[in-house]
Amino acid sequence: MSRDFTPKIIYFMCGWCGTGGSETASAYHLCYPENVLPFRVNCTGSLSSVHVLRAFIEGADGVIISGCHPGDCHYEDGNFRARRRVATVKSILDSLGLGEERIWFRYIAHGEGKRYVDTAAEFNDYIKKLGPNPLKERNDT
Amino acid sequence: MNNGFEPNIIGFLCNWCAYTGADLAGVARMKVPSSLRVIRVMCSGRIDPLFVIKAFLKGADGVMMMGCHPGDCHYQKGNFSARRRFMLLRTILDNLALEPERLGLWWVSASEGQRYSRVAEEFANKIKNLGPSPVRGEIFL
Amino acid sequence: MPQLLKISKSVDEGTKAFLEFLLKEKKVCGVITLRKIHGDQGIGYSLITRPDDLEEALPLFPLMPANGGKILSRLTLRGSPKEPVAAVMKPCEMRAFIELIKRKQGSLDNFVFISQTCPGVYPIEMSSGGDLETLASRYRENIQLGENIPETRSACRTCLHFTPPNADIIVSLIAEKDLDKSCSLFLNSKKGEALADGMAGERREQTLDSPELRLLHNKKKEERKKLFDEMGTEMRGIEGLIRLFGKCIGCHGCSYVCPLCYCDLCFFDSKPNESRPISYQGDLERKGATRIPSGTIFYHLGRLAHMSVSCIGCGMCTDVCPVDIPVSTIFSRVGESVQKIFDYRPGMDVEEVLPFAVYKEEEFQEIGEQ
Amino acid sequence: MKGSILPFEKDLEKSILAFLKTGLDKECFEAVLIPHKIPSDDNYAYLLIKDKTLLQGASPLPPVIPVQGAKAVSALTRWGPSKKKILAVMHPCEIRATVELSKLRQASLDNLVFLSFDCPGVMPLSGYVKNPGEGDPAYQDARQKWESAKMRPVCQTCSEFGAPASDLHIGLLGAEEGNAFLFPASLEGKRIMDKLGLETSASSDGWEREVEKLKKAREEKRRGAHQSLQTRVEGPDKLLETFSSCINCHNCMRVCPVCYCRQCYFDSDAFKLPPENFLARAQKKGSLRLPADTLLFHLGRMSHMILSCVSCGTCEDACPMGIPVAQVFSLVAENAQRLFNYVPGRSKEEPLPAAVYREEELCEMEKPYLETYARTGERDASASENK
Repeated sequence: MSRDFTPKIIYFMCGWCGTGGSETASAYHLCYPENVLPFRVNCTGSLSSVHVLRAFIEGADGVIISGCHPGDCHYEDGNFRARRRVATVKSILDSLGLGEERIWFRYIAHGEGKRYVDTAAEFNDYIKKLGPNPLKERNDT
Repeated sequence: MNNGFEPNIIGFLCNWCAYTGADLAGVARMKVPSSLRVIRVMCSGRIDPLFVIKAFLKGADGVMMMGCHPGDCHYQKGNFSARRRFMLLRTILDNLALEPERLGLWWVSASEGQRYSRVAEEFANKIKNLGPSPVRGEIFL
Repeated sequence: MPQLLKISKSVDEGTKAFLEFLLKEKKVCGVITLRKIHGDQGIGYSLITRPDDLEEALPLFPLMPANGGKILSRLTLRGSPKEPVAAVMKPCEMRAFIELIKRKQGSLDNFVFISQTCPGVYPIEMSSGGDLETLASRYRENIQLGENIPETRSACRTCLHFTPPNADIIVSLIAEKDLDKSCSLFLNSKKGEALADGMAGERREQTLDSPELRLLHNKKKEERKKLFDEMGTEMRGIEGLIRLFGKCIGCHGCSYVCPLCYCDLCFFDSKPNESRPISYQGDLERKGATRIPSGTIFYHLGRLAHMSVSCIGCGMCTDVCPVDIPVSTIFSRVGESVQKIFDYRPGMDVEEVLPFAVYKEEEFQEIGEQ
Repeated sequence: MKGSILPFEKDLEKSILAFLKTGLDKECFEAVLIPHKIPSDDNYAYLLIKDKTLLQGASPLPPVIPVQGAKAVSALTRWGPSKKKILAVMHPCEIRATVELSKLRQASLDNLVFLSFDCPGVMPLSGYVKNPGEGDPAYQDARQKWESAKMRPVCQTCSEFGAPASDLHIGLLGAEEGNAFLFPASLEGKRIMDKLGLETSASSDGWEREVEKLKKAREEKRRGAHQSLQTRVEGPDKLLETFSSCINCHNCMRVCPVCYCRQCYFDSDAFKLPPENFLARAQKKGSLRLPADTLLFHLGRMSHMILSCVSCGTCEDACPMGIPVAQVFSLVAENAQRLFNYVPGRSKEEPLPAAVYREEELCEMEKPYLETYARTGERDASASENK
C-alpha cells in the first residue's frame, strides 16, 4: 500500500473512561497520530449503530469504539450492551463483505493513557496496512 | 316512505353561532330531529376534511357543517376557509360518486334557532329519503 | 422571443457538453442530473461537481426514479446553496418543486433550471432488468415522430403540461427531426442567457411554440379524456372505491414518493390515526367483521383531501405501488376537478397562493344560504 | 406429542373453517382474525370476524401475505390487549413476527390464540395480483408437492414452516390423504380442544418425521442459496450493484413487521441536512447520489432490526424495483442471530438479544492489547510521518 496514504480514523470513546484516558495521555504528553479523530459519547451504550455505519460509509477508513472495562461502566451495563451492538454491526459488515476488521472495540480505563495512545497508533498502523476503505470513494452509496 | 329507517347524522357546529342557535332551538322547544348527533367545534374553520371523511366511513348517513354567516366569524375568516374545504370535499365526493348530497354546509347564526330547526329537519328528511349510506355495512374499509 | 442556441452535437451529447461548460466555466458549482448508478445497473439522480463525472450523466433519460422536486426540496430544506447549482428536471418535477416552495419546503435561490419539452418517461420497473440502451433508442425514434409514446407512464401520455413554464433553459425534444445531429436549447430567461454566454453554437430568435407541440397537446388531451372517462366508470361509489383501493397493502409508498406529501410524519402513520381497541370492537359489533388494519379507504380519501389540489400528475405513485393500483390516474382526475373549482394551476407560478391559504369573500355565495 | 386427526369435509380450508365455526359456537373464542379475499378478487386482507356467516368466505391458507399478520395484530393490540378472546389464523412467520413485536411492546398477546399450519410458502405478491387466475393453481400445486419455484425465494428456503410459538397447530405433512393432524401446542390450545371435545390421542410421530425431513432438506437448500447469494452481493462493489436501482421509497421498511417506529430514524431530522453538506460530500467524491444515504439506510435498518428479522419476505414483495432485499436480509440475519443463539419468535419468554447481555460472552470482540507505541515528550513517529 502506498506510503503516503493517511487514513481517517474515527475514535468513539466513552465520556467517562476513554475520554479520561485521552486526558491522562495528554497529562503525560503522550502523542498519537493526528488523523485519529476522537468523538466523545456519553457512554458506548449510547452510541447508535447508525453513527458507526455513517462514519464507515461517509469517509472513515476505520472506527475504534472504546468503552469502560467490563464491570466499570458508569451506567452499570452500557459497555455490555455496546459490545452486543458492535458484534451485530460487525456481523452485518462481515456477511456483506464490507470489512468488519475496520472496526475495533477495546476497553480503556480513565488512568490508561498509554493504552489509549497505543490503541490509536496500533489501529492507525493496521489501517495503513489494509489501505483505504473502498466505500468512502464511492459515489453510488 | 322511510320503512322505519332512522338515519345517523353527524353535525359539526360552530361554538359561537350554530351551536348557540341549536341551544336556542332547544330552549324554545322547537323540533329538532333526534337522528342528528352534534359535535361542537370552536369554529367551522376547525372542521378538518378528515373529520367528515371519517364520519362517512364510520357509517354516518349524512354530515352537516354549520358556521357563522359570512362576515360574522368570531375568528374573522374561519367560515370562509370552511367554505373552501366544503367545496373540496364536495368535489372529491362528487368525483368518486360517493353521494355528495349527504354532505351540507349551512350558515346559522346564534339567534336563528328557527332556521337551525328547519334546516336540520329538512336535511334529516332528505337523508331519510336517500336511505342508509352504502358505506354502513362495508367491512373492507 | 427567446433565443435559440443550436449546438451541432446529438441532443444528449450537446446537453452534456453544455453542463460540462457550466461546470468548467464555474458558472455553477454543481449539476443535479440523472446518471447511471453503478455502470448500467440503475439510474438515479446525482449531484455532480467534477466535470469528469458528467461522463456517466444521462440528463434527458426517459426515467424518473424519484421526483426531482422532492430531491431539490431535500437539498434546500435547510437553506439555499451559496453558489448556483444547475438542475436538469422534467417539467412536472419543476412544478412539484414550485408547489413545495409554496409550502416552505425548499427555496429557488441560486438554482438554474434546465428542462425539456418532455415526451414522457417509462415506468420505473422497466429499468430494472431492462436494457437501458435499447430503451433510450426506442424512445428517441418515437420522439422524432412527435407522437404520444406507447409504454410510457399513463400519467405522461395524458400530461398536458409537457412544456416547462418557468425553466431557464429548455432543451427541445418533441418533434425535433435531427436529434442525432443537433441539440436545440431555448434560453428562456435572462438567467438562462447569462448562463449560455460563451457557449459555442449557432444562435437565433425563435419561439418554442410549434404546430407539432399543439398537435401533441391535442392528442394527449384526447387520451386524457379517454383515460378519465374509463376511470370514471370504475370509481363509482364506495363499492368502486373498495374495488380500486381494496388490495392496498398499506405500505404508504405512494405518499412517500409523492413530491407533495412533504410531512415528516404523515397523519396516517401517526398516533392519533391508530385505532384503539374500542374502535375495532365497535366496528365488530356493528358489522360482524372488520378489516385489520383498518383505514385503507380513509388513507386514500384523506390523502386526496390533503393534496389533490396540488397534484401535478407526475405518476410516481402508480409506479411504486406494489399491487398496481392506478393511484395517479385517480388522483389526477380528482385533482383536475378540485383545481378547476379554485381556478388553481399547481406549479405554474411561485407567486400563486395555495387555495387553502386564501379565500375570497365573493366566491361560492350560494353555499350555506339555503 | 399427541394430537387429533382433523378429517376433511370437502377440502382442508373448509374443514378449518368448520372447526373455527364450532369454536365460535362453543365460545372458545369470540372472534377470528383470518385472511379473506377482497371484493376485487385479486388479493387478500385480514378480517376480524365475529359473524359466523362472514366466516364462510375466509381463506385460512391464502396464497399470498398481503399485510404481514404481525402488523395486523399490532394494529389491533398496540393500544392495549383485546377485551375479546381472538383466534388468529396466521402463517408461522407471521406468528413469529408477532412474538417479536410483543417483545418490542408493540403488540399484546393477551387474549390472543394462534392457529398455525405447516406452511407451504406463499407467492410473490406483485406477480399474484397481476394474474390471480394463474397464481391459485400454482399455489395448490405447491401445497401438494412442498416444493415450488413459484413461491417467494425466502419461502423456498424456509425451515421454520412447522409449529411456531402458537397454541394450535395443523400438521399437513405426513398426514394421510383426506385429513390433517391438529394438535395443541400450549395449555390454552389443549383447553380449546377439550372444550370442543376433540381427543388428543393420535400420535404425531409421522408428522414429526416428515417435518424433520423437510427441515433438513430446506436447511441444505438455504445453505446453497446463501452461498450463491454471497457470491452475488459480497463486497462493496457487488453490494452497491444490488442496491443500485433502489429508489428510496422505503416500502421495505413500511411493510416490515419488525420496523414498528411511526417515524423511521432515516426519515427524521437527522437526515435533513444543509445544502453545504451535500455539496461538500459531492465535491469530495466528484459526485453524490441523490437521494443520499441509500446504503446507509439499508445497513442502518439492518443494524436496527436484523436480530428480529423472521425472513418473511414481505419487504421483497413491496419493492417496486425487484431488489432481493429479503434474501440479503435473510443471509445477514442468519449470521447475526447465530451470534446470540437467537431465533426470533421461537419463544415468547426469550428476551431480545439487544435487551440483555451476559458478562462472559463475546470476549473475542475486544481487540487484544499487545503492542505499545507510546513515548513521552516527543511526537509520535507515525504522526510526523503523516505530516
